[in-house]
Amino acid sequence: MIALRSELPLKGDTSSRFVVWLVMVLVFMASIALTTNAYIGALLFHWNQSVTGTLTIQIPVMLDAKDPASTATTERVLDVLNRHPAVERATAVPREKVTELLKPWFGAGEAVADLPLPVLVDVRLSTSEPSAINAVSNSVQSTAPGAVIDDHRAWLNRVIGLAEGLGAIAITAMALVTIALGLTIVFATRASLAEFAQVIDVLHVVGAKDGYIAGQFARRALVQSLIGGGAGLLLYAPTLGFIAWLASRIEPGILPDISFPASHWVVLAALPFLAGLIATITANVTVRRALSAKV
Amino acid sequence: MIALRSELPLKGDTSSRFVVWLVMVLVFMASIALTTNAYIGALLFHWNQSVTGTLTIQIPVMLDAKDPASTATTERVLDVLNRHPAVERATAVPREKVTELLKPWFGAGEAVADLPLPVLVDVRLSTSEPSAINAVSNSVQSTAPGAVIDDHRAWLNRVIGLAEGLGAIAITAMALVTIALGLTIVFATRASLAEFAQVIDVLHVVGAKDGYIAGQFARRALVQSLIGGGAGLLLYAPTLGFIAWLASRIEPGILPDISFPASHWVVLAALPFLAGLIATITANVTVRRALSAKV
Amino acid sequence: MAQLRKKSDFVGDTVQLEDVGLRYADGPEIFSNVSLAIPQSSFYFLTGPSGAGKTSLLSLMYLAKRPTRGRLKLFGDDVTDAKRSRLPAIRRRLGVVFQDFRLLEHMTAFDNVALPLRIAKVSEATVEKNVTELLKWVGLEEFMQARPSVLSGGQQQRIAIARAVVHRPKLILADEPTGNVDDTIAFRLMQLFVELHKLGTSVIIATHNEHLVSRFAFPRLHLKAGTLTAMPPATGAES
Amino acid sequence: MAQLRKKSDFVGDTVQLEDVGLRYADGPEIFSNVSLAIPQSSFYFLTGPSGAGKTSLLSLMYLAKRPTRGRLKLFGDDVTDAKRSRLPAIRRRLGVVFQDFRLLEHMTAFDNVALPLRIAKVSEATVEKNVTELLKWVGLEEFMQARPSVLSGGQQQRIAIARAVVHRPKLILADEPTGNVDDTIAFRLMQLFVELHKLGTSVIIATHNEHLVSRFAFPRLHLKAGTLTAMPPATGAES
Ligand SMILES: Nc1ncnc2c1ncn2[C@@H]1O[C@H](COP(=O)(O)OP(=O)(O)OP(=O)(O)O)[C@@H](O)[C@H]1O
Ligand SMILES: Nc1ncnc2c1ncn2[C@@H]1O[C@H](COP(=O)(O)OP(=O)(O)OP(=O)(O)O)[C@@H](O)[C@H]1O
Ligand SMILES: [Mg+2]
Ligand SMILES: [Mg+2]
Repeated sequence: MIALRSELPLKGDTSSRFVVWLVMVLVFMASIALTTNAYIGALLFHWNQSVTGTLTIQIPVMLDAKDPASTATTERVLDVLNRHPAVERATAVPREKVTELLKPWFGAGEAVADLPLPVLVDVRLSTSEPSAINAVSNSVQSTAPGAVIDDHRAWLNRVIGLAEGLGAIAITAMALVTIALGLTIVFATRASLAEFAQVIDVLHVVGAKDGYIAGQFARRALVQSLIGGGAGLLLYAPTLGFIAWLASRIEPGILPDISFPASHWVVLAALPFLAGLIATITANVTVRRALSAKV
Repeated sequence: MIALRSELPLKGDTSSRFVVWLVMVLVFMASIALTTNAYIGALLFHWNQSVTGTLTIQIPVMLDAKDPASTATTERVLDVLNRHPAVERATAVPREKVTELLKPWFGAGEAVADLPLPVLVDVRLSTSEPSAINAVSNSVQSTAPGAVIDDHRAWLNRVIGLAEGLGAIAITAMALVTIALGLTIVFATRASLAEFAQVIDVLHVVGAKDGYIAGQFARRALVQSLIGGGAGLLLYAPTLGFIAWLASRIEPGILPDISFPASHWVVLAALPFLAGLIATITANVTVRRALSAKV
Repeated sequence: MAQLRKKSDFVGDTVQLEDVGLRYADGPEIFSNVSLAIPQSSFYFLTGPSGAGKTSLLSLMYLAKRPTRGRLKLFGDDVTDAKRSRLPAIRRRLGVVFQDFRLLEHMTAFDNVALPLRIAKVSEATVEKNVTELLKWVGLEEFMQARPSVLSGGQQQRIAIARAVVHRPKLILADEPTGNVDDTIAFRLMQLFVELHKLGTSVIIATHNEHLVSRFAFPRLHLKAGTLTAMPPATGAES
Repeated sequence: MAQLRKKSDFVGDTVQLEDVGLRYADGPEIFSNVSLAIPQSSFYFLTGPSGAGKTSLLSLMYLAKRPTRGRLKLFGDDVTDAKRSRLPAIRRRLGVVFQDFRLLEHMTAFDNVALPLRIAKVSEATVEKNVTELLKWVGLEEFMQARPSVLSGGQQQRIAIARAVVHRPKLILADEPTGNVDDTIAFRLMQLFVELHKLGTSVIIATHNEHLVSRFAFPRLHLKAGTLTAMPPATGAES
């Protein structure tokens, strides 16, 4: 009962609102940063996933579709691939699909129908190890020299670089937020110490111990951080919704719909408590330091 | 001299630091939002610029390069185009360049050398009006039926949609920042009013007018906003540099190097003063309201 | 400082209360039906037990509160319902010593005392001269640049008195102005009030100090149980 | 509340100063070579002109400052260089009335008075009983739930005194405890101190009130120009 009674006013002074506001902003920023990071991670995983373990092989034979030699080369390559241990499945891309892919270049006219087209083979690997890709590549090359093998990684690597950069910014933001939170609490606690100098004097004179006074400040900081942190999350929810709505309205499908793992939400929900923890410890240390300079 | 003397302490109280900090954060966010918006605007302009007024025409003739019929059609189309009032210049894309474009599909082998390729014509228009594009399109169609005309706008429109969405977010952020600034000042001024209740009482009793007291608070708010705003800009500069560095490191050339117009920097430099103006007016109104409830 | 006194040609009562009552929020009335006329150049003690309402009565006169009932006139002006914008001019003709001093902590002793002059836009040279002189009189010339918090209780009280009289007000309202000083200083401070009184200022001093009241031959207003009674000067006291 | 007094079996002086000097920051010494022994269950007045250092001397005794010179013992313990962690226990045996009251503005009168008991973790039932009783004694039972700011000066002073004595301290240090109350209440408050003194508490009262000093037959410590002089009780006064 006595432990819960506060000798410091929690409301009504400026520094307490200051902490509540700043923690709100900080938790808000942290949650946005976390989500950005998680989204980028998920996006990379998604892209990787849709690309990893697939190859496209282009057999450089400019032969007529009905030409048996062309068919023979294709058959041979398919045979080699399908017997390869690292390959799950290899299929020739149907001529119609290749025609489709070339339409931007040749139009849809009958001209294409008679055109000798390259043969494309889609390969799904059973593994994504680079060594397996090399092995497959080698055996295709020896069967059909000059075959072009595309593991789709060139463009992906560029995008991954960009996304990882954004992720780094998000992580940096998180680190800055943590530091800012600590500084805020130190600074607000010092301000409170000044603001409550007389209250502290009186508590001292009536025999309160440093731990007791520090505890009062720490509890205040805890409550303020929890309130501020909760408010930050409350602010975060509609913001996320708004951004998702904007994104969906602008370009449906350009960004895949990603559902975050439960752990993400757990971490988000833990943010106010994390802020509370940081606040409690910081306030305690700050007050004890300041008090130890007194008589 | 007397007008510059402050009867309120500027430093040392919590609400003043609160304002300085929050204005810093707000100006920082506003400057980031402004820059994002300006960058997106410039990007759109850049893209539009590089695309507007150009067409690519694909003539669907699958004829050998040395075939005179093919050459004739091409000549005819070029002739029609170059005499068209809306066309500045029309040139056939050299065969080497078309070969280059097709390399992903046919490889660099000698197979391509003998391939019958479509003829591409690059057209630079002297205007970007849709009606002109239609007129050009019609005359090309009548000369070479089945020609495919690409004004490059399909993909651009999608990207523009996305970028405009981001711009809307930036603008929303700006609006929120302005509102937040106003609220902050109202709130901090009220806190100060409480904090300085006794100072205000004394000023009242010695005959200070409301305008005088409000002026003191307004000046405080002004100075605090200028300090906070300046700090926000100081924070903004290295952040912009850091983001630019990250972007350049990750993917040089994916985002064009854009230099902002001088007006952008002027607006940014004006932010602290804008914040100061908002702060001054808000503080003045808040204090006068509060005081008018007194005797 | 002639400009501060240019209305000194007015004749009549400095303070006039007619059937005044005061209550805080929804509490009971602190006092009721108080009628009172303080003539120009008069000197009164205001006495009464702790909690009787002395400070509250003074706060009506320095316009920090409005009476909840009755009428109040200051310098002949009815200020009961006066517009706020009219009050600063009237307040500048008052000098108030608060029971709890109310010094401004972020200013030096000098600046605290200079405050009423600076608010009235008196020239800085005059401020310098008058404030220094007055601080010497109250025995604090050494402490001109000290912040109130480093001063002793009695020193703070003297700063508060100096601030109340520095602009030669027409009416001085002092609430327990000698509660924290010894008799020698108390007498010196009383002399200051008496001097000003002789120059034409009206003075009302709320005090618990019977010794003080009995030493000076000034009439007394006694506030008790919500009623104000006028009492004659103590006999045999100096004036 | 026996647990609060369990060290009461100690014998010797309550306060002992040996050649004590004090200066603020780099200012001059407020006083020097002050030697003094306050025996158990004694009662002293501390007098001297405003600014002599009475409040400063008391602040040494309630451990808000350390002497810059000399040695200080409280309840037989040398606290001159005592570790901070030892001080709270000693402070809980003190009761202090500040010259400027220092009531906690965000608490009711009741909670202000209850503070020393709650810090000492006394049961809430005892707190309730003792605080109520004491507030009745000082005549403020109606104001238990009031905030200090709505109380009159004298009412605040009585709250400050109640807070200083509620935990039955071994040593009471009161700084001008009757500066804002009339003689009737002042006498009643003095009676409270005298009662506690008779129960074994040592009391030191800093005051300017010559009337008070001459009315009670207690010895006086006079501080002037940095020197402390012990003076005998006023003759013919009650005790
Ligand atoms: N702001 C306030 N709100 C509510 N009640 C108040 C307020 N100020 C004073 N009171 C009450 O009004 C009564 C008179 O207070 P006032 O300060 O005028 O007394 P006083 O005669 O000056 O007493 P003292 O001699 O102790 O200073 C007291 O009971 C007090 O509690
Ligand atoms: N915190 C401080 N810093 C510097 N000087 C101080 C401080 N507190 C007090 N002093 C100075 O020390 C001297 C003694 O002050 P103190 O308050 O002890 O006097 P006092 O005897 O209690 O006076 P009073 O009767 O007026 O209350 C004064 O000159 C004062 O200015
Ligand atoms: Mg009073
Ligand atoms: Mg003192």
